[in-house]
Formats: sequence, structure tokens, C-alpha cells
Amino acid sequence: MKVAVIQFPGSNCDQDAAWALKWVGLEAELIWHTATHLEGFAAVVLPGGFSYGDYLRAGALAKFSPVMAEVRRLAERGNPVIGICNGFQVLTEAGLLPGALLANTNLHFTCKEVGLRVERNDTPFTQAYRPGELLRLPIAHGEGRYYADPEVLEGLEERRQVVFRYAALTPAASADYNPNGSLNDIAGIVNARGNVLGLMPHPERAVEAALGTTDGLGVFESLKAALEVVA
Amino acid sequence: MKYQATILIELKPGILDPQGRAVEGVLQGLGYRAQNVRVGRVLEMELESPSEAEAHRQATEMAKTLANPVMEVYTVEALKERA
Amino acid sequence: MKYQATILIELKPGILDPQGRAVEGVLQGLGYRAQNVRVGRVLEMELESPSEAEAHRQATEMAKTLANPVMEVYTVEALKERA
Amino acid sequence: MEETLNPLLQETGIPPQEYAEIVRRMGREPNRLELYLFKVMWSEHCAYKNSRPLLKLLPKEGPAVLQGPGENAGVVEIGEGWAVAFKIESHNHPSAVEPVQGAATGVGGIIRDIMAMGARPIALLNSLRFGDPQTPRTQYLERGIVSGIAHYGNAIGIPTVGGEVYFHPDYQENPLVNAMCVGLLRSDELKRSLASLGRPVYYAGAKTGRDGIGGAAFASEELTEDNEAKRPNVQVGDPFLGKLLLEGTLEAIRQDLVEGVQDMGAAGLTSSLSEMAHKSGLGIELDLDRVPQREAGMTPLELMLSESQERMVLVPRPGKEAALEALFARYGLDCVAVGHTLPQAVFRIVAGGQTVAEVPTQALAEAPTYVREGQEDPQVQALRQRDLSGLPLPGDLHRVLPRLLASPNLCSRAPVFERYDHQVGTNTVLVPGKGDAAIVRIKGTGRAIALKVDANPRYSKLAPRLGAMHALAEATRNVSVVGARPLAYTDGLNCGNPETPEGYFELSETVHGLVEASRELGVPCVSGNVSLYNEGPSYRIPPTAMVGVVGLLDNLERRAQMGFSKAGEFIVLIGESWGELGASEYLWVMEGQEAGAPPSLDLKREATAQAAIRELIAQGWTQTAHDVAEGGLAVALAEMCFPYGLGATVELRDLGRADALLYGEAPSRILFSVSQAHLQAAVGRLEGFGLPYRILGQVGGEELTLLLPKLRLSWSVSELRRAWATPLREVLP
Ligand SMILES: Nc1ncnc2c1ncn2[C@@H]1O[C@H](COP(=O)(O)OP(=O)(O)O)[C@@H](O)[C@H]1O
Ligand SMILES: [Mg+2]
Repeated sequence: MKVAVIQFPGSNCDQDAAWALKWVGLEAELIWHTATHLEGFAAVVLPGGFSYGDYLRAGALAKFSPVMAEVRRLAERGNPVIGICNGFQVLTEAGLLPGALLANTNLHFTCKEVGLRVERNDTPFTQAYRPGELLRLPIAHGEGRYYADPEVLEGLEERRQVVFRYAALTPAASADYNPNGSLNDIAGIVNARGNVLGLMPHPERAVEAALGTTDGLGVFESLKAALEVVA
Repeated sequence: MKYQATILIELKPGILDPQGRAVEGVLQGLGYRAQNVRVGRVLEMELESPSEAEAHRQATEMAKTLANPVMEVYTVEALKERA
Repeated sequence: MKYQATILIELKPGILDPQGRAVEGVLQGLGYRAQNVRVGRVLEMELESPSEAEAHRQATEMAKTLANPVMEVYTVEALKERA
Repeated sequence: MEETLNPLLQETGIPPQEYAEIVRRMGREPNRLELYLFKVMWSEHCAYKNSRPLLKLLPKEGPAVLQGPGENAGVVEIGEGWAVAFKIESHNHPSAVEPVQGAATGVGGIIRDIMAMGARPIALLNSLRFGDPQTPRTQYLERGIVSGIAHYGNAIGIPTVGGEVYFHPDYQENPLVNAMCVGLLRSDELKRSLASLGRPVYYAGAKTGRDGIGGAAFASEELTEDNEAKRPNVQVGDPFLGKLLLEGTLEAIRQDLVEGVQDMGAAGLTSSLSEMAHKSGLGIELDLDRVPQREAGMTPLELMLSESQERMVLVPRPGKEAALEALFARYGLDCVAVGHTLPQAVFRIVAGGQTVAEVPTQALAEAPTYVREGQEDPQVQALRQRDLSGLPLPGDLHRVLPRLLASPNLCSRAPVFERYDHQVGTNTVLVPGKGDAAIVRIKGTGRAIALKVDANPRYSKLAPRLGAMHALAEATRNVSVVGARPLAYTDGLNCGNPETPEGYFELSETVHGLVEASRELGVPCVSGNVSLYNEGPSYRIPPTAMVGVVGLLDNLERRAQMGFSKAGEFIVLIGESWGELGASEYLWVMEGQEAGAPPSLDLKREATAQAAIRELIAQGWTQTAHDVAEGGLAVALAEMCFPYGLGATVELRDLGRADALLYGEAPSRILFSVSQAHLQAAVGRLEGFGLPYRILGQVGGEELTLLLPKLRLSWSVSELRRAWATPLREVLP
């Protein structure tokens, strides 16, 4: 039950994602982007970072990497695929998730903790959470403003594809809890089938108490549980 | 033959362009009467191609590859032979 | 009258363009014969101005303000009257 | 003869007496290329002509030191076979010319210094100095420099875990940008800039273009109007390529493919190769035709002076050449043999099959040094000696605290550090804003390192020697209050023109201050950087010694942060409650005066106070500690209320000027909070250390209340927080 963590040139959260996967007892292997097969991997993580320097647009050039054909194949087969931050951007650029991630409305990279609401826990990535649970997770991105055409957005909401939404952690902080101007406060979505997740916050930075919050642990524990069911 | 191609990639009209707004704010602050400022990208490149038509076809294909149809539109702006 | 101005801001020739290099690498990897790819910014805006000459003057001034003279050059690319 | 040479001397700006020395060392007249090699290698930036004799005085030895100054970075051992390499580097002048790229390439440059030691960079810090915060120029520089640092550090994936920002009018024309990088390595994998005989010398990374031609020489010249024309082609950083080069280089080291590593920094090929040859006691022949080039038609001179970024020099182990080339090919990077070592100690440059330059390596490497006469600037002396005893007491002491908290030098730095990824790598245990120093844990051990860079330009301007001592005292104190033992430091010396008596005085005093503090605090200097000539016709920056300290936490679980987190805990102050108004932030903000002597500093007391707080933390008695720095006791208390929005009530029984009590500054003071259960034990230890202390009050409520003999001052924490949080946000939204 190995999980492939894809390394694009410029990925920089690859080791962190592998660390978090191992933290919950999953096996993780780093896979260079030129790989042309992912046999033997039960799930894939596209990690954060600046693939191809985020040149042109965040995630735009990584979709041409050879490994993406295999990622697509696994996604279509129903294996869990998680794109974190830059990985989310790559998934939308590659068309594996709808919509796009544009420059934050404040126009700069923002690294801080945000509040997040779990919208559903019937996905392979969120079973460990309660629906409506409030999480504290770090974000670190410059292009995280979720955008989709109105019809697409409506479809997403109808099919309950929004998994995580930015939310106020305390009533007092209610004014500016959305850190980047995402439509409908969207922080993370799944595809229609529910096996491909993209999210801007970094759950892999939140699995150990020493680092401030363990609210990201649920994502990896859920994945582990989901993979065990399959196996 | 060598051609010089210019591809413009811009945000679709309806999409919020915070960078354009920021630039507009600066320009208006300086007293310029600029409105609806939009910021996009321009790519310039040299292309080896047997004919202008073929160069144009290639440039258009690349523009299509590089732009994200969810929020962007592209134009293959100019195409001229290189000395 | 309303004019539509397009300003191109590009890196000076000798200056390293990491973005252009990365795009070029990907395009070549996809089999395109693109070379010397350079990535710049394009600004589109509407300008209120009594004459075309004046609009051009203004656009040029703005381009000068927005470009970084240490590393960029600008062109006021197009200027056409708006309906 | 004279006529043919004069134009060259004029062109290169080499003084006639140095030219004569060059001729003497060469045994002949140099050609134009050779003369330029001397120009860059004998520049202040590369050769430390004015500072080397002074820097020799700095204590460099310590039980943890594995590598002192002289290599690309200093290295200290942290136990369990691990070591950390670190160094600070300035990029002041490039940042003044092009803030975004200047700052970005500063970060890229220091990262490669750390890589060159065989270390994986794990943390970045930066120290920034700007002029008047209200002016458009300062705001332009601030936005550009912060975004340049963010651009490079975020993209290459090294967390920026700390730093500092300070505004002072004397930096108006000349901002300072110093970047520090810390890397982790196994002690036995330490690399040096060395090559053995008969080895090919490889060039890896980006191609060479006409970037920053003349940069190193430029960095050592004053910024004057007619520099405009001489302005070098701007260097542009490519963190994407930098990341590939980083991974390629570290993998080559891990696979033991290379015997020597050297980054190409200032003065590019010239300094990296000639210095490597010199340190190895050998020569190097460089074939320029083999150098990967970005532009057609580059001349030998351009190639030798180019400061293109993201390049490294690697010397493969015998038989590993092909493996090294294959490794870099995987990353899509050039990696080619451009030369080889020679038995005779010369730097030989070949182009088109012809030798175009040949210079003894020692002649290049050992530039003449100067010891000058310094003289204090009488204006500074007058300011320091100004009598402040007649200073009026402010009518409304209540107003002062929010105003001080909103001052540019004390307000929240969140708008800056939120732009930096401070967590990538998942090791940052104490993030910016939560403690006086950053804590970065070492995965796979129970250990962590603590990092902080500090300098107080106001103290240093008014009293350069004492100011430098304060800088080291405060930086080490910041590391101690999170629970870590300071191991060593790196120093970024930023001063004015050493050829003027005032400039030399300030440089010399600064170094002597560091020497003394270093010795008394038992913390050696293992690396550093010197940036001189930070002055122009109408200004001279305050001597600014940016001190970057690395400390060790043996047990990560025993650490402290700065926010009050438990209502009911007792608040204890180590040290006296009153401070001094001379050179204080209070005096500047409330009276617009920069005058008086900085507070005196007892280094023995300082060392004891630091040892004491470390012990209290190590015992597990306190998890909350903060030093009292600029803005004094009231500001320090407010800062402790902010992280968790928890208030405090404090009683200050001392008589005397209330403003000095509340806002006066003094070193060696540390606030901590402790539960009732551990209070007796904690103060008992302080008595054991012979330290003065006071139990000031208790944590709790939503207000900060200060009770003075005849006065009760109270503010809601949220109101203070607002005053503190907004000012920088307006510039960096
Ligand atoms: N330029 C910077 N880069 C990163 N972090 C910074 C920077 N400036 C300040 N910080 C962080 O902000 C916090 C407060 O900084 P500062 O007020 O300078 O602390 P101190 O008063 O202890 O010197 C610290 O965590 C510091 O590391
Ligand atoms: Mg401090």
C-alpha cells in the first residue's frame, strides 16, 4: 500500500508530504516527474512547492510532465489522488479538477494559519473528521483564489464537491477569514467521483503537536483507513 | 525560415484582475485617466518553420497549450519573418 | 474620446529571463521548435483623451512609469479608438 | 609607458600604489584582463582590505566549532553526529538599485555558500534597514526587498524563520539587506573549497551571461550619481534553477562523487577558481571556450567578471566524472569540466587555445591590507553627551504605550513575515511572532536549534563599541529566552567609508565591541560579511553589526515562547525594573531626539541572566519568556499579551521617573511567567545565581494594567494590539 509522492522540478513539500504519510504509518516513495508508470502505488500525492518555478502560472508547466499521464490513469481508475497547494494547482491545470487557482486578491504570497470547515466526511480524505468540524491549518501560497465559471461552481455545490471551506475560527475574527478571495470560500474540492482531492492548505504541516496543530492528521489517517479497506 | 511570434495571454473579461486594479490605482493616483486596466502576459519567441502559415499554426497551437481556458484567452498577435 | 491602449513591458535583451527559459524547455519538450522565448507583461487599458496623439503621449508616459528602467523596455503597442 | 597605462588605471580605478604592487608581484606589467582580475579580487568586498586586520581579533575558537571564518560558512557541531553551517551576507547595493532582484539574489547567494559546505539549507533569516518609513522611496524599497526575499526563499523551499526590520533616517539613501542561511550536515560530510592535483574542475548550473558585470567592484564603491552610467547589468535570480542546483549538488555530496565544492558568488569564475586554487596550494587552468554561455560573443573579460547566479564549482573524485555528469543531466543542468588543477600556483585562463591571462594565485588572493587612523565624528560625540536630565515628563503617560507600540521599529512584523514561507520543511517549532528566536528542530533527534539576528542601530550610532556589544548581548539573549544555549555567531558588518577617519573609527570600534562581548559571553564568531562604503556625499549609515546567533536546545520539549498563555501565572522580571532614556526608542518617538548614551552593559550580568533563564526553562519551570528590549518594560509586557490575547496586572513599586520605569531601556532583563507551583523554586535559583529579580504580578484578564506608586494605567489588550498591528500593514497590505 505504497503512496507515490510526485517530485516535479521545483516541488518543495515532497519530503514533508512523505514524512506525514509515514507519520500515520503509510509507506511513501518519492517519484521523479519523468516516471512513466506508477505500478504498485495505491495512491498519489502531488505535493506543494513551485513546480517549474510556478513560471507562466502556478502549476501550469507541470501538467506536461511525463508522470501526469499515469496520475490521470490512476485517478480514472478510482485510486485516491491528493494535490496539496501547488499540487492542487497542477490538478486544475491538468483538468483533473474543475476550476482554476488565480493570484490571491492581496497579490502576495501569504503564509499563516487559517480556519477551515470540513464540509463532508464521506470522502477517502475526510472520514476521520466530523462534518462541520473546524480545523486550524497553515496556508502558504500566492495563487490560491479558487475560481470557476458560475455554472461550474453551481454544479460543484450541487454535487457537494466542496470538501473544505475557509471559515472564521472565532466569531471575533469573522471579517476576513477568506485569505485569498476564493469564490464561495472554497479551500478544497474533490472530483465528481470523489477520489481526487485538491486543497490549498497544508495538512502535512499539521500532523505533530510540536509544529502547532495536529488538525491535518485527519487527512492522512482517513487516507490510510481508505486504503486499508481497499486492501 | 525563422519567424518571430508574439502570443498574448490575458484574463477573460469578466474575471477579477487584482493586479490590473492595483496598477489602475497607481496610474489614477498619478493623475492619468486610465480605466479598466488589465494585466496579461506576452510571450515572444523565434520559430523555425517552412512557411508563415505553418508558423502561425504552430504559434496558435502553443498559445492554446499554454493558456488556461478556464480563465484565459489568447491572441497570436504578430508574426514576421526574421532577417 | 476613448482610446484603447496596449503597453508591452519586456525584459531588456541581455537580462536573464528564467520564466522564458522554463517555458522554452517545456515547449521544446513537447516538440515545438521555439527558441529564445521571453515572457513579458501586457497592459490593456482605456484612456480618455482629446486626440490620438495625446492618447499616445499619455500611454507612453505611463509605460515609462510602469516599466523598471534598470531591466525593462516598453512599447506602446497599439492604440485604437473605442466605439 | 606612463601614457599607455594611465587609461587602464583610470578605467579600472586601481590606485597607482596598488598598481605598482601588482607589477611587483607579477614581475611584469599585467594585461588588461589580468588587471581586471586584480581589480575584483582586490576589491573591499572580496579582499577585506580595510577590515581583515580588525577581523583577526574576533574570538573564533569554541568547543562546538568545526569550521571558523575563512570558508564559505562557519560550522558548529550540535551533537549526535550533526553540525550546522551558517553565514550572513549583505546585498545592500544591488538592492538599492533593483530591490526585488537585489534582495532575491542576496538570498540565493547565501544559500549557495551553505551548500558549498555540504550542508542542506534548512532556514533563512534576514535583517533589513530602511530610511524614513513615510517616504515613497522607503515604501518602494520595502515592498520590493520583502517581495524579493519571499520570491527566492519561498520558491526554493527553504523556510524564512526570522529576521528583523528597522527604520532610521540615516538609511534613507542606502538600505541594508543582509540575509543569513543555516544548513544541516553530518559532521563527517563537511566539504571545503579544495581540489587535489590532476583533477578536472567542473562548472555546474546556469549558463554565464552578462549579468552584474562589475558587481563585486561595484559593491565596494560609494553609490554616487555618476554610478548611473557604470550601473551593472542587473543580476536576476532563478530560484527554480537554484532548487535544481541545490538538489544536484547535495546528491553529488551524498553519493560521495566530489572532493571539493565552491559556490560562484561575487566575482564569479574569477574568485571561485582563483581562491580554490590558492586554498589548495595549487594552480588552476580555466578554458573559457568550455564555459556554458547564454549569449553569443562574450569576451574573456565579460566571462571572468560575470555574476550570473546559480552556478557552482565541483571537483569530482577520481573516476566519478561520468556519474557526476549523469546526475546533473537528470536535473537538466550543465555540468562540464572547464579546467583542471596545475602543480604551479598560478591562475591561468585560456581562450581560443591561447593563454590570455596568467597570475600567481597568491598575488590575487592576498591583497594588501590597510590599518588606518580613526577619529570619532564630533557630531556623534555631542549627541551622545547631550544632557537629558531636564527632559519633561509627559503629561499623559497613558497615551505613550499605544504610540510606542505603533512606532515603525516596534510595531508588528507580521505583514513582513507572513509573506515568507516559514514552515516548509516542517521543522519550524517556533514561528515568527511567537518567540524572540526561531526554533528549528532536527528531525530524527530530540534536539533543535534556535536562531536570531539582531542589531540596534541607534545604540551603535551613538556609541559604536557599546552598540556592537549590545547587538551580541541581545541576539544571544533572544536565543537564551527560548531555552537554547548560544553556540556561535555570524556577523554582518555594515559601515561607512573606511577611508575616512569617522568611517574607520566606527568600523574599528564595532569590531572591538564584538571582540569584547564575544569573549565575555563565551560565544565565538564563525563567519561573517563586511559591507563598507555605505555612505554618500550627504549621509553615512550608522555602523550596523548584524549579529546572527545559533543556539542549541538539547531537549526540544523544554523550550519557551513569548506569549502569556495561562491565566494565574506569576510574572517575574530578571533584572532591575528601571531603564534608561538615553538612545531609547521612547526618546525618539516622543521627543524626536536621538541622543544620550545607550544603557551600560555588564557582560558578566548578561551571561548570568541568560544562563539563569535557560536553566529555568530546562527545569520545566517556565514555558513563557521574553527579553526586555526597545520600548522597555511596558512594551515587553504588551508584547507578551498579544499572542494569546491574555492580559496581565503588574505592580511597579520603584520611585523615580515613571517614563524611565515604563519605557526606559536596559540590557540583561528578562520577563517570564511561572505557575505558583514552581514560583519558589524559580526565584530560589535566581537568588542562587545572584541575580536581582522582582515578582511583578500575574497573568489574566483582557487588560494590561500597570500599577505605579501614584498612578494606575490600564489598556485593553485588543486596543493595544490594534495600534501595534496596523502600521506596517499599510505599506505591506
Ligand atoms: N525581516 C524579517 N523576516 C522574518 N521575520 C522577521 C523579520 N523581521 C522580524 N521578524 C520576526 O518578527 C518577530 C518580531 O521581530 P522583532 O520585533 O525584530 O523582534 P525583537 O524585538 O526580539 O528583535 C520575530 O519573530 C522576528 O523573527
Ligand atoms: Mg528581542
